[in-house]
Amino acid sequence: MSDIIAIATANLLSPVILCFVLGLGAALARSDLSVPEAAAKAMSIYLLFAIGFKGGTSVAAHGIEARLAATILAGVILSFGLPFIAFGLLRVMTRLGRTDAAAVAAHYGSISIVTFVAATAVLEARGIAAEGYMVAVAAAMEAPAILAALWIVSRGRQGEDRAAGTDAGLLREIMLNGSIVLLVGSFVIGLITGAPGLARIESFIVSPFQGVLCLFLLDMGLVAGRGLRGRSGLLSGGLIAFGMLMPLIGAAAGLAAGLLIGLSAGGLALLMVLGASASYIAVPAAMRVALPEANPSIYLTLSLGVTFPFNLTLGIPVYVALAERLGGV
Amino acid sequence: MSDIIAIATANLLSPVILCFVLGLGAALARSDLSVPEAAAKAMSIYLLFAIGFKGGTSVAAHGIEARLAATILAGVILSFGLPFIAFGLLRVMTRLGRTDAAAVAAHYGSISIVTFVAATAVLEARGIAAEGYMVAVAAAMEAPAILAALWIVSRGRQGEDRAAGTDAGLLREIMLNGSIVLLVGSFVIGLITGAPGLARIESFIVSPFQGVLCLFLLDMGLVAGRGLRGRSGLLSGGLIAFGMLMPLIGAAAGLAAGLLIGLSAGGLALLMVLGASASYIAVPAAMRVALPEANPSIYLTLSLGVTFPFNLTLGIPVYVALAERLGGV
Amino acid sequence: MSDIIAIATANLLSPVILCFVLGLGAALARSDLSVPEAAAKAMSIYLLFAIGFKGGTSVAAHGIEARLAATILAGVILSFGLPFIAFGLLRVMTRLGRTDAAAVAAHYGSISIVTFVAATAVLEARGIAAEGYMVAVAAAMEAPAILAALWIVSRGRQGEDRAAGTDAGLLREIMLNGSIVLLVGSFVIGLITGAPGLARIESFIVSPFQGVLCLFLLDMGLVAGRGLRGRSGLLSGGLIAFGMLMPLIGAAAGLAAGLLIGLSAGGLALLMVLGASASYIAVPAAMRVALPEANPSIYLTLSLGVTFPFNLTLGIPVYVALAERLGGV
Amino acid sequence: MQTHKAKRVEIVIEAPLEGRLTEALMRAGVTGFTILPVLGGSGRSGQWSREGQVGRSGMVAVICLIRPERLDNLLDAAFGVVERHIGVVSVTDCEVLRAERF
Amino acid sequence: MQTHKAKRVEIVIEAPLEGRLTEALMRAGVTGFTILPVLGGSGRSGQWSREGQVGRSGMVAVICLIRPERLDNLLDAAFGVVERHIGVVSVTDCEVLRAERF
Amino acid sequence: MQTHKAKRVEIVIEAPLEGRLTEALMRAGVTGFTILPVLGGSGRSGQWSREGQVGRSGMVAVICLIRPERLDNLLDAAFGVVERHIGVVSVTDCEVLRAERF
Ligand SMILES: Nc1ncnc2c1ncn2[C@@H]1O[C@H](COP(=O)(O)O)[C@@H](O)[C@H]1O
Ligand SMILES: Nc1ncnc2c1ncn2[C@@H]1O[C@H](COP(=O)(O)O)[C@@H](O)[C@H]1O
Ligand SMILES: Nc1ncnc2c1ncn2[C@@H]1O[C@H](COP(=O)(O)O)[C@@H](O)[C@H]1O
Ligand code: NA
Ligand code: NA
Ligand code: NA
Repeated sequence: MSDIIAIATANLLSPVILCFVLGLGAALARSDLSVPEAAAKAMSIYLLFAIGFKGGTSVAAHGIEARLAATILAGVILSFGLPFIAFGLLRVMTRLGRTDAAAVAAHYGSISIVTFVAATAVLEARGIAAEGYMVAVAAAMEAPAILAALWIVSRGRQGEDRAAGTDAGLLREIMLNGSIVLLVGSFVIGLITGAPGLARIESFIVSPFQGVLCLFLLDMGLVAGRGLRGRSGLLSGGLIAFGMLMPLIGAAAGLAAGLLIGLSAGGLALLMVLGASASYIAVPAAMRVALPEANPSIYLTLSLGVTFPFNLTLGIPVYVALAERLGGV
Repeated sequence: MSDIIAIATANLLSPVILCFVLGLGAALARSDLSVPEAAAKAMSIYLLFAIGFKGGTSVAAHGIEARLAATILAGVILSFGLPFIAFGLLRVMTRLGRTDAAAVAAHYGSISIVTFVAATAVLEARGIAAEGYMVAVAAAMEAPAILAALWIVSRGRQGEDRAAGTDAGLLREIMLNGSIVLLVGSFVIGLITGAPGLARIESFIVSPFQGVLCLFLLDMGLVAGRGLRGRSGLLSGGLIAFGMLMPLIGAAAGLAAGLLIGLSAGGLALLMVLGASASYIAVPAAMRVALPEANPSIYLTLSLGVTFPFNLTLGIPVYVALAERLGGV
Repeated sequence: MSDIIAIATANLLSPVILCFVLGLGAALARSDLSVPEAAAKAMSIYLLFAIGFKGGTSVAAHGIEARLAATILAGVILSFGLPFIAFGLLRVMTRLGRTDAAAVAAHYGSISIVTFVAATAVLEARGIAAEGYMVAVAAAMEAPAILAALWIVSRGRQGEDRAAGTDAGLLREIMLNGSIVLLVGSFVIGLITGAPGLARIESFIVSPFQGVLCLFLLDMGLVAGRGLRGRSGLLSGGLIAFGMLMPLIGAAAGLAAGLLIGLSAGGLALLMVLGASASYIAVPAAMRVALPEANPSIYLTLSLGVTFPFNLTLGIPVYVALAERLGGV
Repeated sequence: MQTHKAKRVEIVIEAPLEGRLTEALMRAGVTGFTILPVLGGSGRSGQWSREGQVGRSGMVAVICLIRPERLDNLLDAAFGVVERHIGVVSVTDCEVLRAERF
Repeated sequence: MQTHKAKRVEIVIEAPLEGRLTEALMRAGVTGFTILPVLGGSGRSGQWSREGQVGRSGMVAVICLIRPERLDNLLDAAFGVVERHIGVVSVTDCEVLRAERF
Repeated sequence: MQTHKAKRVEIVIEAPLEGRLTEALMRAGVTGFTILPVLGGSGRSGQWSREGQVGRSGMVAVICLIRPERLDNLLDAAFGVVERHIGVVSVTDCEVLRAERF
């Protein structure tokens, strides 16, 4: 317990989290503080490129293990499976209709790369190493959840509507989603160029990383706050409860899978984070195309306004502490 | 005298100032060189965050002194008082009407954070330390000048119009202005996280600082140049004279206050800079809302085209030299 | 030969090139990955400023040699002369009309600054120094090619149309083109501030340089790929052949000129790169104004989709290897 | 396809006023609007361009589709905000799909 | 100067749908369109603003000038895409130069 | 509320031509205009998108409200610039507030 509290306070008092809190507060107070959309997007490109590349170089250093495939497979299964649990819970805990519930469920099977990045920062701060290929796992977990949700919906639908879910271009869009491509691409680049490659761009992707993450989370806080300000009315008690319970279930599933595979403490923590985190970029866009009837305000507010802050502040420390206890070395 | 010249030349030949000159020249020559708005905004966010955070950590290191409160109070008084002097001068030196004069006056009570940042860079280059809480003072000085100006105008007005000045939302907008929130917020974050926090993001907010400032001032030069190109016609001799006299008065007031409080040489210089500098972001926006009849071209051109370059090139060296002579240690 | 292969492989496996390939692949695969326009422009400003400034400081260190003037003159002659060769080749190798051919020719006389930057990165990686004033040469080579092309077209035209070519504002626009101004300006700033100036912003313009170049080339790859995806149909075999032959001719011309002047190996390589590279920013914009009848898809696709990748992957290694053999020290 | 008569109101106004304008429109019973960015322009108060701006300045264009009978309310509301500021208001006849939305 | 009757169709639609809409328009024989960015707006599904967005969300405005006789095709095509999504469609009479382009 | 007849001219033109167009408009006695950014579009010269651009390329939309009697001057001026370039011009009838501004 004590170590959880230690990690939690260290985490809560880190510049990264405080920047998120600042953004959240500023938005709730209706300040006009805002980060230009282009700057936010540029920062996310930087973060994706940096963690992808670093992951690749670390795999290049330690060599590709058998566990890589196993972990990616586990990730895919988690991503496809968790939406069913989420959907069930939502039907029980909330009054959401089938379509809205399925749309929300998709978000929880998929992952939040920013939460993942924040977790790697915490691990670094505690000097815990993690398998470099976890970024590949993260990429692999983005899409399957969407298919699960579409499947859930189509089961409850008639002909012409079922068509909607399975839009020709959609699958390609999901798989070639910008963040997946960038993450996998930079991972491969890191894998190919290895240590010498890293040496050439280290002072760009390593040293400023934490600082960029601070400003990026400042913006995430602003966005989350604006969403909560406008739409918090939508969040019933049941939904909020779900938004904090589901991450714990996802983390538990990740923990179980990770222990089975025998991941290191760091890898274990990251797989828990991937299970626990909910998407708010790739999945919402896909949902607008595939399930337009689902109300975007519900899943965006829940994922960005409840689950993201929950994982960022309380979740990650818990996952890391558990992983340190139970994880291998 | 000699040291003033020494500082002035060192300052004028620094990359930072030369970048400003480059931008100014490019704009006056009608080059299509331009910095994307989003990039300029991102840089200003970076600069505000960096100086706020550094200020906070330095206060965390030296502890909160009694002088902090005194200096903030002095800042508020300067910000509220200077507009009255400016207004008087404008009515004497220029043909501006009551509203235009009041709008201009508001800009000179408030502050230019970029001028402040440039001054900290000069102090750094000379190895002069300053009180970390000066950034808090800067934040405190942004708003009061606006209220002073509105009060000046309302005194000369009839019923329905007086209402205009005191718009419901306006006060909140002024106090929660993005730059104030970011400056104060990052200051507090620096205060909380202290040295360990700084260590984590130092390579982001310290090392690249001067370079970012260069590109930011390049853009400031472009903006100032474009303004002058289009609107220099508006500037009567009296206005230009005011644009260079008022900063000296503001600096003198800052000097007096700083000596009373017993600030260090660095703090003294910065308080002079705050007194001398004129706003061109927060105040213009507020004036458009509160005093739409005031001609924006006048106050923008004067503040950005005359006073900003004046302080940047000649003012700062003078203020720093004087502060070094008269300031404590 | 062996060293060419060595350099080529080293180059092809560098993060910089792999990022370009990633972008190219992502665009061809119709991924929605994209770099915000503002971010791309900001990065190009950073790159121009950094190489200009570094060039200036290195000249400040080594002093201005007589060869500077000679090399700039050579650059101007190359830029003005190469379009005539290109135009002749195009009329022979392709079915392009007079106007389209002239427009394409202008691009090959002018230069691609990104190719230049990529080449400097390769030289750095191999520890080869180059004359700092080569950036000034690059700036000097941007415009003359445009005049050559307009002259070629006007010769084949009647009265009123000839007028079009020689638009009043156009010449000023070309000479005060943003990238020229920024390159020359930062070069001069570097020249003035020298080593102490560099020391102040080194950690901004030197250390992150390679990393920024990676992300910038990622975007270049995306843009080139999008262009190829939409318009590759326009490229006849003859055009593609021209797009790879012309760079070699330009490089040969640069080599000859460089040997005459007696440039160092590094300077020789860069002059070859300048001769070989084709513009895709300054010239296209000028062509839209001066030669609107010329089809932009042709010259953009050829310059950005064929010649740029060719130089980046194969050209630069060849030029560097030859320069190392034949260049002075 | 079935369309319905409506009015398209286009208001070009200073960015700092945007919030006040949209609030006024909502109070006037406007059911929706769309805000477009503006790069620059020219008018009695001179020419300006995004690039020449710092901070929250510049202008935005607010487009509002409404039922004809609601036009006067909207114009009164808009005018109340634009009146003392720079900016322009134009109204065009148009047809809309899905009238139930307006 | 010689002008020709035409229709100006303005479609405000969610960004993720942009590609599908333009493809549908082309299939319906539309010869051209222009896409404008949207900063924010308000409608039945509430108010939103660019700043409040992450990723590919937000909306765009698609403007389409066509010959009157082509209007119905276009509206059918557009409606097919917009139908199940949020967004609005408006049509205005206009005159165009260089009718041969449409 | 009192409105006045006017024309709304919308010109979509290549960004590098923007300056030349606005100058021509001013020479033609146009009292004001508004410039909107364009994300992309499609026409006879093919489809394009902001993202596919480098440098100063792309297009902008220039909107001009004028008194009906000034229309022909404006169109002549605009056509002089657009003529040899890609782009489209459309004109719509509209009503404006504060006619004294036009
Ligand atoms: N005749 C016009 N047509 C289109 N936009 C205009 C017109 N007049 C003014 N504007 C726009 O409204 C802004 C302010 O106009 P003004 O209040 O006349 O300075 C200008 O910057 C333009 O963006
Ligand atoms: N009456 C309207 N006038 C202009 N734009 C509208 C209107 N109603 C809706 N919109 C736009 O269409 C988007 C979606 O509208 P809705 O489907 O009603 O939520 C809004 O965010 C606005 O951008
Ligand atoms: N029918 C149209 N409706 C709306 N915009 C158009 C139309 N045709 C062309 N455009 C715009 O004008 C640009 C150039 O058109 P074009 O000259 O036909 O290639 C296109 O990229 C579009 O942005
Ligand atoms: Na998850
Ligand atoms: Na002041
Ligand atoms: Na060349």
